[in-house]
Amino acid sequence: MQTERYNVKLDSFEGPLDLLLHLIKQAEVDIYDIPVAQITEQYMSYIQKMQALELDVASEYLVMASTLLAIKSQMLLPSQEVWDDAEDGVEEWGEEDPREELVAQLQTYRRYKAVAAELRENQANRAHFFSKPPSKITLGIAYAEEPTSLDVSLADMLQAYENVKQRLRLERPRTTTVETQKWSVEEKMQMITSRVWFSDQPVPFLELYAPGKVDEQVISFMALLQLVKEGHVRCKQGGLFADIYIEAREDTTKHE
Amino acid sequence: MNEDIGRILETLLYVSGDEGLEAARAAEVLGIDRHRIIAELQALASRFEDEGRALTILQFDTRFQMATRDEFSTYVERYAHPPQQKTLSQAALETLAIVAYQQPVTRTTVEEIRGVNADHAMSTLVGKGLVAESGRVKGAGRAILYKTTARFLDVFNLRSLDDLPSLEEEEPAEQLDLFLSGYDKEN
Amino acid sequence: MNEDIGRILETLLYVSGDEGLEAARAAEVLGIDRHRIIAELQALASRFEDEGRALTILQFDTRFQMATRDEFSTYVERYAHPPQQKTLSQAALETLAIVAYQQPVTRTTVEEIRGVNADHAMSTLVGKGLVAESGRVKGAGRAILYKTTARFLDVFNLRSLDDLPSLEEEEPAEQLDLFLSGYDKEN
Repeated sequence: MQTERYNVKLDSFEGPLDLLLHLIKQAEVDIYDIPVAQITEQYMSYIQKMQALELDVASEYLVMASTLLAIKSQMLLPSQEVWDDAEDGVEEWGEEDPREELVAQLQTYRRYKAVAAELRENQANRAHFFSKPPSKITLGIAYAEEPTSLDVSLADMLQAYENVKQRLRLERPRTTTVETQKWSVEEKMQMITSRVWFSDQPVPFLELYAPGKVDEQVISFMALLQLVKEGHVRCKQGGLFADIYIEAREDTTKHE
Repeated sequence: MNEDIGRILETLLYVSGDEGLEAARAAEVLGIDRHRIIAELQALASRFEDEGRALTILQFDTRFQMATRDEFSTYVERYAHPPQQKTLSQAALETLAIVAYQQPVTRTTVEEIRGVNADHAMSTLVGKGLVAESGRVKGAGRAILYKTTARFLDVFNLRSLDDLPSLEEEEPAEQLDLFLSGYDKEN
Repeated sequence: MNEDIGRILETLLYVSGDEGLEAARAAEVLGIDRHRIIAELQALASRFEDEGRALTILQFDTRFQMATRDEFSTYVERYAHPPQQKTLSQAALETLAIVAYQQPVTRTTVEEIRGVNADHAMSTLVGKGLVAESGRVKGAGRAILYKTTARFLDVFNLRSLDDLPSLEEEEPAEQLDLFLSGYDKEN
């Protein structure tokens, strides 16, 4: 199973939805009843593998990662204790399945993906029909008249040229290096671990966030989850919506 | 007379070749109503089928095109070595599918459905003449709207946009459908 | 079988169009003796006459050509000579702009720049006398080169080609575009 997953070309996905559909299909689970914890874990491991191979992980993948984590945490809450007071400005989700929106998104995308496959087939079939180029027609004397005047301006032509150049510019492969992300999950894990270890008291979760940098925030969150999972740190929360604090676990060795 | 209209249309179809014959243009040439021309061209196309003609007539919306039959494609390929058609990337194809069903549509909508940026895919499609701008959204952003072109129908062998495969939710057989989707393009 | 040979030959005749089908070439494609091919093509030609087909098959020595009939020539000419349009299509304008700035230039170069076929646009421009052939590329392909005409200068009110507005390189704008467009992962 594990090796099978490694065999999949990591950059062959069209985006986070495509990757998710692949994971759901591979896990042979119902799209209407996605085991979020399992799929999220596999999704994260893909992202990490992509990063380990130094593939650019587009921000869309990271945004989806945080969506998955959000759904996962919502599903952990007992459904009886659903918040129905909107006092805190917290969005109510009542009896709704937190997966609903994502499932709808996946279904829509899957439909278009299926249609795209049909279109590809159509294109291949069309290639079996051939037509000749238009015939060259020599016109009789009656038609060899003076050309009539044309109602076009130089501006029209220049605008047309601009359009072509604009199109070319969009099509040309981009060579500019775009800085996608400064941190890898591993680096963040190291950073969080040392921050926590050298602190006498639990570190507020929010302190680990670089304000305003969504990518980095997602990475921080993923790193933290990984640390919790591996048992290096522990999270504490006084109550619902209270700040989360992170502390080192005494029973583990120092993570340098 | 009726017989002659058919023969004239066949002549024009031959002359226009891969450019195809636009019904409106044929209507001008023959001095006959455009709808009548379309009916005559469709009648001619069925006659070609009934008589088992060597050639066939394809319809793309209001444009008709004389073409060889797929059963003889190997001979044509041997004779002419036609250039291989470049296939579209998966990204472009998915973008095209969304434009086809949702048109007119903005790039943002396409991006919401695919979950990824569609900048490059869209400009590829515009560059290949499969998709064209068709105005702008009213209001603040004035985002560009896109629609498919006449050429799109030709390249994907569709008589009209109504010919697009249905986009309905496939119920239990969906996994199988997806798997077999290449084969059941008939309806 | 005999029936199919006829249908394949009709297919090849159609595909070869104005160039015509050389019996020897058809013999290679079908893997059949050349004399047999000539006999089959002649039989096909008489069948076209007997059936009163819209098209006819002409023989020039060992070359056969599908052609329209004299009786419909007025329609063909009317088709080939659309009422003079006073404006140019976007495709024609783009093609004209490329020819104007890059001349002399081949159709292939224009197609590479525009990303779409320029066959029709170029013949429109030649037809309107805005562009003319100006020789051929040296070497293998010997593709036709095109340049603008005196009429082009006249229509656009230019004294000479030097009068064409110069095109500045817009490097800074491009950088900005890149900056704003975000990064796209498609190819």
